[in-house]
Amino acid sequence: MRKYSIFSLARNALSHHENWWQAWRSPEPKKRYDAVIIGGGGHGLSTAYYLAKEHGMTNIAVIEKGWLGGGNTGRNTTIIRSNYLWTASAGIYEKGLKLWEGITQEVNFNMMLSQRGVLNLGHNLQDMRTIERRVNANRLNGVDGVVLNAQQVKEMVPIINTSETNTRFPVLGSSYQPRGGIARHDALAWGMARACDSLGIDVIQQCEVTGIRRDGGQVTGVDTTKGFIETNKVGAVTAGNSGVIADMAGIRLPVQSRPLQALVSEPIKPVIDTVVMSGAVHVYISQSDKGELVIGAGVDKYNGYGHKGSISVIEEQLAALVELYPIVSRLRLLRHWAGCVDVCPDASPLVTKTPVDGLYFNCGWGTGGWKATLGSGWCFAHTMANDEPHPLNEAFSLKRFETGAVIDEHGAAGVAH
Amino acid sequence: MSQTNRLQSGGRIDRSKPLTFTFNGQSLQGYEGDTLASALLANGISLVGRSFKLHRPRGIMGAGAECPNSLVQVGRGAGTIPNLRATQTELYQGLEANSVNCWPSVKFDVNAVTGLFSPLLPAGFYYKTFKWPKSWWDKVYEPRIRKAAGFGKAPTAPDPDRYEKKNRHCDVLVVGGGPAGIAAALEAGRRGARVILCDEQNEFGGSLLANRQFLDGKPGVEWAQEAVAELESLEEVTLLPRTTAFGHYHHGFVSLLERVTDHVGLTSPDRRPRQRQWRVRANQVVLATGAIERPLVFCNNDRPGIMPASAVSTYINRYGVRPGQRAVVFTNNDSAYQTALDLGDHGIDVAAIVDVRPASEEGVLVDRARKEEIPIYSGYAVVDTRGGQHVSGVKVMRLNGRGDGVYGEIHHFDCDLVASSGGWNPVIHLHSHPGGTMRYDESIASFVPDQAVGNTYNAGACNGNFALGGCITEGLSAGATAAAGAGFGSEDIEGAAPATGKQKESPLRPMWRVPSRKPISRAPKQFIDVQNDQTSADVYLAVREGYRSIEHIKRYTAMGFGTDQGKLGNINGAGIAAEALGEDIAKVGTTTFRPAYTPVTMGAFAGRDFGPERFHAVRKTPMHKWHVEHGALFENVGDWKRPWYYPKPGESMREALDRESYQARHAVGVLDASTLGKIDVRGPDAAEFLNRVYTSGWKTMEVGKARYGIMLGEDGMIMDDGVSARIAEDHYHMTTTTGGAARVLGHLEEYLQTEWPELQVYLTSTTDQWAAISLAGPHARDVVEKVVSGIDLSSEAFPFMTWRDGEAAGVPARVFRISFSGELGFEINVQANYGQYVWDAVWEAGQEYGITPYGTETMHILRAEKGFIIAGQDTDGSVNPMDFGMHGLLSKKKDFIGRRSLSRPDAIREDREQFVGLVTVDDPKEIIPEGAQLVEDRNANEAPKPVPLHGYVTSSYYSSTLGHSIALAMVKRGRERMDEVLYAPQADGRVIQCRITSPVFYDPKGERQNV
Amino acid sequence: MSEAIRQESPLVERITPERKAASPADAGVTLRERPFLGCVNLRGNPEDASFTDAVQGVLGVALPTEPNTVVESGDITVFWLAPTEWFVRTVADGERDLIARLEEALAGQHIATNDVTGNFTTIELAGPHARDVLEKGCTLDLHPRAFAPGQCAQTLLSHAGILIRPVHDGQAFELVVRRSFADYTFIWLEDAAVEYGGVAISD
Amino acid sequence: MLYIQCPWCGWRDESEFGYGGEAHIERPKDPDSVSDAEWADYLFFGSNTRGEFRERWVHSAGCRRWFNAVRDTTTYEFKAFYRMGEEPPGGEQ
Repeated sequence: MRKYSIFSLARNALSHHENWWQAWRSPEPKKRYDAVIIGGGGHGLSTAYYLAKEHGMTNIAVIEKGWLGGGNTGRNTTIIRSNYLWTASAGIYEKGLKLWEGITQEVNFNMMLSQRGVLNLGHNLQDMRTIERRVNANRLNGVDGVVLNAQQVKEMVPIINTSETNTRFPVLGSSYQPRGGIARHDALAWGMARACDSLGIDVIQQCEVTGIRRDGGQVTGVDTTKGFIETNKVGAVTAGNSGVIADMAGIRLPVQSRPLQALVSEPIKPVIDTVVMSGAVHVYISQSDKGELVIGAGVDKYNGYGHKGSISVIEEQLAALVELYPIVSRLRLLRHWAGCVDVCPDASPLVTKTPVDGLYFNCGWGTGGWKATLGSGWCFAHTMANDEPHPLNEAFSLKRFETGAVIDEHGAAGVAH
Repeated sequence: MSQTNRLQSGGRIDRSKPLTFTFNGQSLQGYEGDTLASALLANGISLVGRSFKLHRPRGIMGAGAECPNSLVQVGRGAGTIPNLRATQTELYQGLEANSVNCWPSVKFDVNAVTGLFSPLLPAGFYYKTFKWPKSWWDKVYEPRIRKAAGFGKAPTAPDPDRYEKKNRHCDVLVVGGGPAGIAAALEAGRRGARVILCDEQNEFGGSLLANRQFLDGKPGVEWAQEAVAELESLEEVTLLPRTTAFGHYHHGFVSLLERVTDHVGLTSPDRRPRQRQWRVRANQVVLATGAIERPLVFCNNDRPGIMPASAVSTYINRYGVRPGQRAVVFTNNDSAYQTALDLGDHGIDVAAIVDVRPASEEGVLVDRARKEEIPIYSGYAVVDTRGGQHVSGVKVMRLNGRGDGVYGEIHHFDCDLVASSGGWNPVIHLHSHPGGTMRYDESIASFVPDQAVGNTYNAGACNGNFALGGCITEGLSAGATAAAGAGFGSEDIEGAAPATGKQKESPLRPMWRVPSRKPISRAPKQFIDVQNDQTSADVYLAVREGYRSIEHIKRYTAMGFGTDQGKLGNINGAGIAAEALGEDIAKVGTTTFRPAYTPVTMGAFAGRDFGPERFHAVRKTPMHKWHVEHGALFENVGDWKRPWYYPKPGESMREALDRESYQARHAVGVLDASTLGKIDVRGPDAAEFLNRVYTSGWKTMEVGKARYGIMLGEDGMIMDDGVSARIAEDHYHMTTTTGGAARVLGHLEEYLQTEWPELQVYLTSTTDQWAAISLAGPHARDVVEKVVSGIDLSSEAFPFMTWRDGEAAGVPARVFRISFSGELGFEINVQANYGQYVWDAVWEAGQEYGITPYGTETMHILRAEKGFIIAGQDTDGSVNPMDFGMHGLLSKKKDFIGRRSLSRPDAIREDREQFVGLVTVDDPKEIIPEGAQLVEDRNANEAPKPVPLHGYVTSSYYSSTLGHSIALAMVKRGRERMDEVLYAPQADGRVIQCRITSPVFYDPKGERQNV
Repeated sequence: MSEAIRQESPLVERITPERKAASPADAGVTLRERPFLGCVNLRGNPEDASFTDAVQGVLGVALPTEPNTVVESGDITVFWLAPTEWFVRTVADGERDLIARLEEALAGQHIATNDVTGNFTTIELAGPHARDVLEKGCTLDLHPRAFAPGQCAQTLLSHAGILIRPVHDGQAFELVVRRSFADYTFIWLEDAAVEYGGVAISD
Repeated sequence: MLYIQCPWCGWRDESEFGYGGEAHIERPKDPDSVSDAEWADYLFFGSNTRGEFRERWVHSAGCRRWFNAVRDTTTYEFKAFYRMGEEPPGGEQ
């Protein structure tokens, strides 16, 4: 891979940037691959990347029906953290965070990981009990975190309203994960695509999977709009559309596809230097490097693939925002949009084998997949390469819904992300 | 300097109403009817701000929503507003505006040096650098980038203004008050339909306000005014000027923002809201949103003084402003000739009309320009401009036949104004929001609506029809169709269209990027998005690097990410991308149109739904006032306000709790239990129904008795609990937790209606009907005896877990003998309007026994001493009844919701966490923090992670009754591990040693409640 | 019950003599509470004639079976709430007798009656801006063409559920509000009326 | 903001309704007779249709009745509303 650096910039500046090389090829699909990844989002690309890097599989294709990162990767609000309650969750999310911390250098593409810290606010006594419980579990699981009181929250977030009398649900405190933060969504898609390409992986856009072929219980290939591709390993990483892909393979998944909305304000000079999330007052906020306030909350209440939600959800988010940060009232919403996420009943993902040999699913991340992108790809790659889950994702199997060993993260997922 | 560029006459400004305002500290004058932009131009000010990335000089470019520049900070203090577009800011007396994104001043901006490094800052440069040294991104690079980024500043104090909402239904919503919109509103309004006509401008008329076209032989504006007068006379027509339809959602729902007082001052001068959000549910939607002129893209096309031709005409005709002294008009179509004529008619010298079309054209306007002897350069192009902080001249060369190169001698023209036109883009945002499709129309070289969603119709320029006559006819027909769709008349037009002069036009010559003498990458910058300094070279670079999807190009080059959302630049960008990709623009397409059409104040979304009284409902019990008067502090439980505890003056929380629980254990305490959910369950199958929704059996319980029950979700996890009483054979009174009431009723109705419709049961919520006064303590009976009549209160006649009807203080009452404290307990339920009256009577009667009110905190302590759980605190949605040793409550004789899940492997796993008690070992009085995790390793804090977790603390208190702290916890295999020691490592390094005990700390035999 | 026995409205802290006296002169909205009216929730099967006949016998008027309609007869007002549910309102202290007569007439049938007198209070909103105020928090189409006297609806007013109907020939609206939400609703209405000169309290 | 037709109360705003997910999933008559897998299938493994989807809504803020609807989950357009117990349009699938 030819390196990006200030020097390559300078060198190319001399030739008026006419000689920049392609970040990745645009190959036509081969007849056969050792593995096919369906979905060119962050999770799919990093799966392919780790298959090549960690498991030496390079005859791989990543197939994307649209453009790279065009799904939830390109629509999400980029919050990164690993402060989940259950040990199993802490394991996979913390793995993800650790990989985030090294990825910019590893793939020589600036992901703009900004570890500005993440606060999860508590607004009633039970919130605070839950926060104590989660932070204690985090510490003992090797995830950084502390509990802050209202005063400490105010010091960290001067624009927050911590009045006890002038709010409906006063801020009683919060959890704080210093290593949490945000990263640049497009950078992940493009950086990983470039890294995959440099490892010989075919990243194929504008190619939609139309069917999954099986010979009895074994996957034999995928039909696509660019023809049939033979392979014995298929990894589906298609977020909102997992159910559709599952139908093609004749299996069902415990996921429902829901619209998830977000919005940004006009760019303003910095007013908030960290990420603040609130479950009870149901909104979260951060500020992008461009100066936009990036705002979101939970999913819409109905199933939907339409990349559209209901405006009332945006209104509620902004009412909550004004409640918590009165100074935003006169700022202006620039743009709002929606993604389509697939939600598991226990708010935990599926990174799993399926009843079909050679067919694997990585989905159900609901509202919080972004932060886990690399950890998810790393575990999924291991699972596909060895036909065996890694201890870090063993718990996130389909089987858990049969045995009842679900991993209820509704508390930690909170307002999502 | 006083309005040197103001024309002597004309325009829709009121010269009799001068207004004073300041810009960057300089006091200036304008007139009512001005925008900040027109007033600045009238005062000869064209440099307004600096661009986002390179801090290049930015002037007033457009005349409305499309302007990517002219961003200013308006006002100061709590009312200040960042990033307002001067072209959309109506002038008012005392308006104070300042440039943004420049320091120390807009004229001399230090960051303009960025421009020198621009060769190092091509599209996406930040992905390629700032990576070394690693630690510098967070600490050095990013902080600087953030400081430089962003335009204006947020206020530093809460918003002084109010924002209101309005929900409105209508038969026909017409968006856009130009000729087409007015026609549509007339057609529908005359038929009696409920019509809303909204327009973002301060007055209706749209393009007619800014041009000189005639209708029915009179100026278009007059026609518009007469039409509006008629609309005003129609009772069911609502006219909303200064109102922007910013989002078109599903099923005819359209959001509008009405700017109620923005034109009179920074903040609302009176009790009116500053802005109002209209939430319109329209049966039919007519979109008449017009079109936006796109500029031509040529070298150094970003200098102040370079504008779309229509903006130039608007400033002349609508605002009576002379945008320059000497102009060059640069076009690929006929419409800009009108601008040349407008300039000429107002004595502004037009140095040249440069027309990229080779043949001398045949259009009416062209002929007139010829007659006016304006020099026309057909087949020529502007290849570069001169100037520092304002354009001072242009270079013009001859275009080759293909339009992809220039040749011949360079013609120099001095000018301080360049009016350019590359054609017109229909405003299809609102058509696209709900999923309307678009198609590329060769004849106008732009995208027009194709399939609309729902009952939506496009009319006029937004539909690709730019001729005035056609606009009005389309408007009338859209109005007729919409009215008919809503049940008002037929689809035939009833109103007559005004006469318009036919105008012969020649076709435009599509030109996305004007060639220059040098290759794109070496030529001076050709700006597509002037706000973000995004150029055609950036687009070519993106494509060169493999970013081939229009969305990739947009994101990699930041095209259209400005506060204008690319209204001027995006179609040009798509065209240039198509060129770079060697594909057809129709195939390349545009990026998605997303709400909001123009930025919307966030406060207007919030409306009034914030603050202690309105963010959520505040639910109060019948005795709320009494609690306040007696010093209660309150706890939020769901939307309820519940007394938390009642500190006496000078008393600490701990002291108050000790006192309250002591009185409850030794005398009598009184608790307001009114917030518990109550559901009346009645019908022949009531018992069967309870059998199915509770884990235990209910059929055998006799009338007059009550029982504790738990409800599971179908997943086998504990959902809620409560006491239910049998009122009659077919009749139960069910109670739920305070927070769970609504959820439980919903859950029960769901099963009743969807799974078991055959069951004859009626469920009715009676939560608010009953005031519940709960008495606990050895003297509880003494107090009840003094208040309640008609019930034999003896333990024999009225044993534990029964209920009786009687009277309390003369009020019909239902009295339960139940206890959540382990003490002798009675709960008096009366009709809520009598609640305070009976509470007073109880309070009176209890005085001699030292009756003491206690709140939720003491209630929690008392129940914890008894090991009673609180669903939602000791349970977390992942625990089943066996975890709590509630096997006795699991009926074997029948099915119930969740039962099947209890036999799944994980539910019967042996190492599940079980409910136990904990006491501290080292210091018996030390309280383990709730939420503490429990481990076996005393050195867990230091030990390598992860450390195996054995459980956690769900509830923890100091028990004054027992003289030591107590805690309830979930511990792996807990019940087998009595007396084992576990450790609770704290963040501050402390390690609390605890011993596992039974969760029942007090009166294990339960004798006290049975006396 | 003896005279001494005192009922208290959920608006006891809001509708006080002082507040009444302080009613703004130019108030665009007039509010009147009708507290303590006897209220009964009735459940039964409208397809069963023995039920509907018996109820009519007691109420003196046929149950409204058309969704979202109201019938009135003398002191009795009956609101349709759901296919098997009605809200019956009578005079203060009339509820117990009404329930007794209903229970007697319907003995042996699958029905339910509940005294909900304390569960709700009734508010009347009049004045030139009554509808404007309600439109701020209610998504129902309140236009007379769509919502005329004789109709009623259960819906939301901001965060509170309400039962609403036009009264006095559509000149005013009647809101039946749950007791625990009444205080919140009053505060909400007062706030919503600010731009119209506030709320005047009348008897 | 969806506009939803309650079979009893008529057209009302989305805010008055609760969502109940996929329709026509029947609770096993005798849960003991089904395997863990079948039970899991009933509990969690609903279909997640892209396109016309039969789903349940409840008019929570109105008449509190549950009912069914057919909605296209890509356009959100409602194709039909019908009461509990009524045949879905197009009959069984």
